[in-house]
Amino acid sequence: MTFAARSWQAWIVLLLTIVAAITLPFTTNSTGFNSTSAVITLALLIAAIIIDGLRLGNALKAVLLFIAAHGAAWLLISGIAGQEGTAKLSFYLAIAAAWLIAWRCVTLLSGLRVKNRSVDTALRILIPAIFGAWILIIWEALVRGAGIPFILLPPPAAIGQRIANSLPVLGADVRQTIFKSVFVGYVIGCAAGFVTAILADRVPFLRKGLLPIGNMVSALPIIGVAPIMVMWFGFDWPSKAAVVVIMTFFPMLVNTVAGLAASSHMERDLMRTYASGYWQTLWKLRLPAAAPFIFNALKINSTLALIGAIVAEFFGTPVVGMGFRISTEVGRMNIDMVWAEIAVAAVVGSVFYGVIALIERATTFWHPSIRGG
Amino acid sequence: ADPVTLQLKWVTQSQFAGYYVAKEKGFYEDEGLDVTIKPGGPDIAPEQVIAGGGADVIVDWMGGALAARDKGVGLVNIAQPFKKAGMELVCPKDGPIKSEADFKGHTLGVWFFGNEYPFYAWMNKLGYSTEGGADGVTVLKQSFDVQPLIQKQADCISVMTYNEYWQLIDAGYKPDDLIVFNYTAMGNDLLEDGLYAMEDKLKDPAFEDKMVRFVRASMKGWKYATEHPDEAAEIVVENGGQDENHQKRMMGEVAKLIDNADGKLIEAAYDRTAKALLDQKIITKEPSGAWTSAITDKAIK
Amino acid sequence: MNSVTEKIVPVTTILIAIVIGWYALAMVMNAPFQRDMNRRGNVTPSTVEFLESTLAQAKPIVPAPHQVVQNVYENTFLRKITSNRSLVYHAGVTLSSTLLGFTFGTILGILIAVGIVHVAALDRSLMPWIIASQTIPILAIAPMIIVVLAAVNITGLLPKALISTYLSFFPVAVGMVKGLRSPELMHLDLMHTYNASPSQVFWKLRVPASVPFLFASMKVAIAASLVGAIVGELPTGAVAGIGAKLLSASYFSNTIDMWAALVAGSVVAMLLVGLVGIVSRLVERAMGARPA
Amino acid sequence: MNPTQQYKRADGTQSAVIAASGLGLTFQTNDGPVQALSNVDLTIGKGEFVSFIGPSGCGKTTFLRAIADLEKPTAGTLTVNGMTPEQAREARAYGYVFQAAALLPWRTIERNVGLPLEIMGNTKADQQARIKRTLDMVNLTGFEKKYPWQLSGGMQQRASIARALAFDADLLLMDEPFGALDEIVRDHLNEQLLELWARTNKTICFVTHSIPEAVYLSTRIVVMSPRPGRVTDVIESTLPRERPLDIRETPEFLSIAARVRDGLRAGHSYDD
Amino acid sequence: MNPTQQYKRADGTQSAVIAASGLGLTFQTNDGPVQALSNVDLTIGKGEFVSFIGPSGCGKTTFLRAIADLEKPTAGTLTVNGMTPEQAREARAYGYVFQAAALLPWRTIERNVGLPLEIMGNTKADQQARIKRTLDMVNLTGFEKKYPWQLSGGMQQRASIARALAFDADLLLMDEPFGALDEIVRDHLNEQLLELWARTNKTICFVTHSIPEAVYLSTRIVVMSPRPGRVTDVIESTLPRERPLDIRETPEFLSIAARVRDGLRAGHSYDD
Ligand SMILES: Nc1ncnc2c1ncn2[C@@H]1O[C@H](COP(=O)(O)OP(=O)(O)OP(=O)(O)O)[C@@H](O)[C@H]1O
Ligand SMILES: Nc1ncnc2c1ncn2[C@@H]1O[C@H](COP(=O)(O)OP(=O)(O)OP(=O)(O)O)[C@@H](O)[C@H]1O
Ligand SMILES: Cc1ncc(C[n+]2csc(CCO)c2C)c(N)n1
Ligand SMILES: [Mg+2]
Ligand SMILES: [Mg+2]
Repeated sequence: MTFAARSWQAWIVLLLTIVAAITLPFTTNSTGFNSTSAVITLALLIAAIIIDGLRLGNALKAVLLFIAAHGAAWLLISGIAGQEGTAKLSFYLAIAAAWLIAWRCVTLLSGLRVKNRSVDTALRILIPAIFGAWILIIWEALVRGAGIPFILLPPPAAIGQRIANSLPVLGADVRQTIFKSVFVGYVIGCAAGFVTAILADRVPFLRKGLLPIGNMVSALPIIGVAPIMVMWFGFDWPSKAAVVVIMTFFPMLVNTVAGLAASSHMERDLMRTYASGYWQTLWKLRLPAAAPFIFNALKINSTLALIGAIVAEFFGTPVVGMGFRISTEVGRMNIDMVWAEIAVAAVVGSVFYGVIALIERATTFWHPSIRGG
Repeated sequence: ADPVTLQLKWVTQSQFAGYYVAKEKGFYEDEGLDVTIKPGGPDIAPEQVIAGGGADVIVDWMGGALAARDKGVGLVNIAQPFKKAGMELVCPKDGPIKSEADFKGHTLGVWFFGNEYPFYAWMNKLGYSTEGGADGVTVLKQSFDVQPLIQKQADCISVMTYNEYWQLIDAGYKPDDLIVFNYTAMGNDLLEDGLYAMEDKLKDPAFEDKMVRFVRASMKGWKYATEHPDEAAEIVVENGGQDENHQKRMMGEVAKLIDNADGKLIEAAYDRTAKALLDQKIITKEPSGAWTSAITDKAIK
Repeated sequence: MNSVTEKIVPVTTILIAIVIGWYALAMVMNAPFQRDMNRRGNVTPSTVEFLESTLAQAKPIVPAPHQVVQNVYENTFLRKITSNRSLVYHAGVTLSSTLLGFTFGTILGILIAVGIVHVAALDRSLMPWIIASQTIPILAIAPMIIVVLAAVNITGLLPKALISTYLSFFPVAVGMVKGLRSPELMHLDLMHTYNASPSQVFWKLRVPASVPFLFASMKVAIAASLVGAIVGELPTGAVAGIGAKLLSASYFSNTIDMWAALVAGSVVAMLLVGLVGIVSRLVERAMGARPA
Repeated sequence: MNPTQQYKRADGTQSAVIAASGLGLTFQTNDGPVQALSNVDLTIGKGEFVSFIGPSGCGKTTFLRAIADLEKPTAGTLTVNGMTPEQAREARAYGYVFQAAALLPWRTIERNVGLPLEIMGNTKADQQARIKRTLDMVNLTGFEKKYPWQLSGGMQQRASIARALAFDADLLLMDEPFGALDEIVRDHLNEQLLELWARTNKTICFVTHSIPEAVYLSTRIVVMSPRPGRVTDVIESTLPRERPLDIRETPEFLSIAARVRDGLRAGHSYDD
Repeated sequence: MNPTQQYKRADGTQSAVIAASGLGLTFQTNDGPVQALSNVDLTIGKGEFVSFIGPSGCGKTTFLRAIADLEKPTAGTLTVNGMTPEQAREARAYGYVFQAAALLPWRTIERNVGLPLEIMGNTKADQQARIKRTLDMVNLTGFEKKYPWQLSGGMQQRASIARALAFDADLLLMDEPFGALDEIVRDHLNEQLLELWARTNKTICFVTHSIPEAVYLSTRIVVMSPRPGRVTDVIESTLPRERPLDIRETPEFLSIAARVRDGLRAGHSYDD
């Protein structure tokens, strides 16, 4: 309950800000104290005081800290734009202080308990968003501050700009890689894994023979088959889809088989007492019970499929596709384009994952892991 | 000895025999240099490596080097061991393509990763769209091997005279079975393997001197390699090159591109390369200071 | 004893079926090229000769099983371990970066999980990004990681191990979050009634409860690690390792070598996963788990 | 003492619903064989209410499961309605209530109760009618649309009883159905069960740990003993069929309860 | 009727171990607030054995958990040994026995029993001595090295009681500790618990669903009723402290049991 125990961030922010103020200026070619650096240090100092010194509501505190942290970061980064590589110790200390303030802000937000559902949802999104924003801010600050060569690592702002300027190309690549290779491969791979699992379940001989092999194969470095698939299925999307099929097949097989065993003995005995047939038991008991496992495979596969398709494009493609673009633009030194594709891949992958997670929530609402929240 | 790190553009093979020979034969040592050779690979961009400080000097194709220069990496060509380009497009005789006029509506295999510029420059000159369709050509990003031709996935593929061409021969094609479009022979060649260093580092006389010694020893290595191709190939294999026979054959072909091993850049070829890149908007402005003869001049003295 | 034979019969039957299917596939897939060859060479073999020759090509599209087996045998048992052509050598290289990356990944994953379980702010902000991180195509950034690390003079084993780390921390983090949260409420209440400190709860309750989860995720993680090591070898100049072998074989369309490298990778994968399985069984036995 | 021979109905016309003779059932486990049932002779006639009582592990559940064709006896003979247990199961001769409710969490209460009807192919209208009737019988009207986890343990158990009643089998096998309930609810359900039994003339086999419950409900009480699982005593109830709750304080009730307790204690060892 | 005022010990010297007045506890749930305890007044003196009985959901567990500082009351005051529940917990004032055994599966029986001692920092030698003594007390000597799954349910429950006894707290909170056991084992453990209580003069709060158990064990029986959870009746036992098992067939016992049953029935609604 004591002042110090409540948050260690306040003290460090204070310390960092003071040292930053002493070691001003922020960059080698600006002079000592000026209005911008005054605003920044002041904002940081005030934030440090807000963190613990004032008795404010946590929500209000969080808002103030949010403004202070991001305002300071914005001023710092826009101050260094155009004079990359000139940052001094003071600059990094100030960024670190701003980051700690943001951290404290996130901690406060995480502690908020709100009844209103939509506010709660907003918080649920805001908290990770701040975290993600700070990954980008620190990246931007380091790259600009240290003047890291553009072709080694471009700053996020440049990547964002590239995304905005290249929407048609990115769109075409997404169409080729996601809507053709990934989608087709994912559907076929998951369906094949599922059907095989049912087959293996129905025919015990198959199960005994196939599962150990399936377990083994699912651990293999499957990307190794990408060049082989290009050899077999040609350079257009079918070969990429084939890689995706292979990558997604085994997780689905193994998970579905595990899921089919997930119903309890008692439940299966219950069905037996009704003299229920194989398919009735499958449909009414074992598949619903297997649903959480099947969704697990669908989620794993959503990220695997994307990676598989992109990797496969490294081994021969028509001149469109995310993997093609990544490998080609590295050669052309358009590293910002590479990162733009990576960002798109990450966003698409996360959305893909998120959609499946939402469907899972809706259909396996009864499972304790979801009921429990 | 002064340490020098050389980043190659591709995996260890006779394409880089001169450097391996110079190292193994002690030519570098004689110049007071301790040279580390880093092999490249399909995803290694030497320009990135040197920009990050991972190498002092790189072997690169001029297209890639000028593109990097355009992006703010001050690469300067300090020597040009390969006078001619080794790239060509080959088509099977029994296929649909007999001459440049037949390209329309067909699929052509090309390497990317900075190796596509000569091809696009050529198509540009021919006036063919590369977006596919009946009036243009369909471009296929070719894998590292000659499968696309064997599998008939492409009507023509890119090969290097010293490498993939022989893989086709190994696969049962006879030279008569193939129609060859050689970029050098067509006058469409862009400069291939050259040595590049960073502009700002070259301003340091000590570094410049190091590069002079490096180029001198390297060219001595190339000279030795072209004169003793079998021995050179063996050295390459010892350093990780695959398949001795293949390397020997490659050495023989590479020797034809080296010419007289003085490492001097031919200005006309440079101008042609720069213009082609500019035409395709791969670079945004006319490059200046992208090459220097200072090093080779001193090296040859 | 009985259960072993009960498994072996179906497994071998299916393996035999796979091999037969493989031979058939090899014949079908290799036939067109063989026909072209014959046409160009003006030979007209009998059907049997033709089929035989489809299984004996130097660079077939689908190598026949015996070609792969022979290659693996030669490059495993007939070469010096230090030789560049020895699969054992390449497997060893890959194995070392796999193990290093796996160790890092496991430690990192555990640390992240501990953070998520104990720090509310991390719990609510980290997870989406961890998932997003895994949707990034690793092969795309692997070369850049290698180059950037080389720029600061980190070369050799470590960059490859870091890529393995990147792939393997995820399953461990996810599994351990589940595991550290697996103690029942009643057990947590029990510790509360003893007024146990957070570290006592952690060591005496959360850690032991998470052990089965840890091993389950380590099995996934070590396989992911291997993939990472192989991917990491591709852009290092294809010098050594199973990935390098795979790549350099693919430059020259040496399909048989490629398949042999794949087989080597599979064997390493099985050994690693098997090893984790054995360790997990030993540990769980030592912790008094009921034998299955 | 041989319960089968000993047992003789007064009217003599009774046909045997369950007839076990020399019944044995041995499980093969890693630690060697476990004799869960040994030499059980028992005949249960139509309309009887038979309780099984005995210490943990004496084979009560195993015996019920053998009747339900969920375990295969390894010795002796067992018939259900004159058929083998398998035939009886396929003829849907019985309803089974497990110790745990075993409701499917993804189905609402009414769809859980309707599950056997769906499987047996009843018409939709008939399903609706039966679901309504049985849910009413166990006092769960109004909870049709709820999911199992939204109900208390006792309500879940009642839903599982409703499910077993829904298809109106003549034989009910109930394995500690009221174990998880508090005494008052238990009393209430005991009354209801007795009432149902009296009205429908079903045959009921009922496993319990509670002596008063066994005495209150049954026409006969089978006392079992473990290692190996066997029948040690069969006690005929002298109580009338009509049983108000306070019959449990009568001396007659207490004397039967004492007999059961003695029988139990005889076969009991404390370290279990 | 106010149980606190009503209750007055004969000797008058008794200090209160637990004192609740106006105690309320409301859970905030998605479906709105649930009043688990409302206006509970109760004082429990040193050396008492108090049973809590009532239908499911009436707040018995919640009351015990509030005493143990596992839930925070939302109204009224509650003291344990004159301290707040939190201070009492930090002073390790009580041992808690959960309904399920809650043994840690990766620890042997002796290490499970030793767990609180480890946490409280007793010396190794002292731990050994206490483990030996308490395991002996619950008749589990010889099973020290076994893991929980190698023991029957009853034995596990006894181990969990041993664990709560190991550190010799003066107050024992027991939440349906014998719910999962069969009648014979239960009788046996009831006897043993009474014997322990008589010997050590501990204060015991005991939740049960069984009326005979409550009557047999307690000096006082608190009857509770749900929605909202509250105390409806407090019944003082007139039975002597010395209680052989067959005291349960005496008229005095039966009359107390009947009183408890009436109290229970009054507050009972059947739909739970
Ligand atoms: N599937 C099985 N495999 C091996 N042994 C079993 C199996 N099922 C039961 N047993 C054993 O058979 C014996 C009888 O078990 P059963 O479940 O019939 O006892 P019960 O009388 O129902 O006991 P409880 O009152 O605890 O339910 C026990 O010793 C038990 O361990
Ligand atoms: N953590 C909780 N959150 C919300 N409601 C709760 C919680 N714990 C208990 N309740 C509610 O509080 C009421 C009292 O619960 P409690 O567990 O104390 O009952 P009980 O008397 O112990 O019942 P039982 O005999 O079934 O164990 C119930 O209505 C229950 O649903
Ligand atoms: C990704 C990628 N694909 C192809 C080439 C083409 N290439 C240029 S030089 C060379 C070696 C000579 O055979 C080869 C194959 C490349 N550099 N990178
Ligand atoms: Mg049982
Ligand atoms: Mg309770």
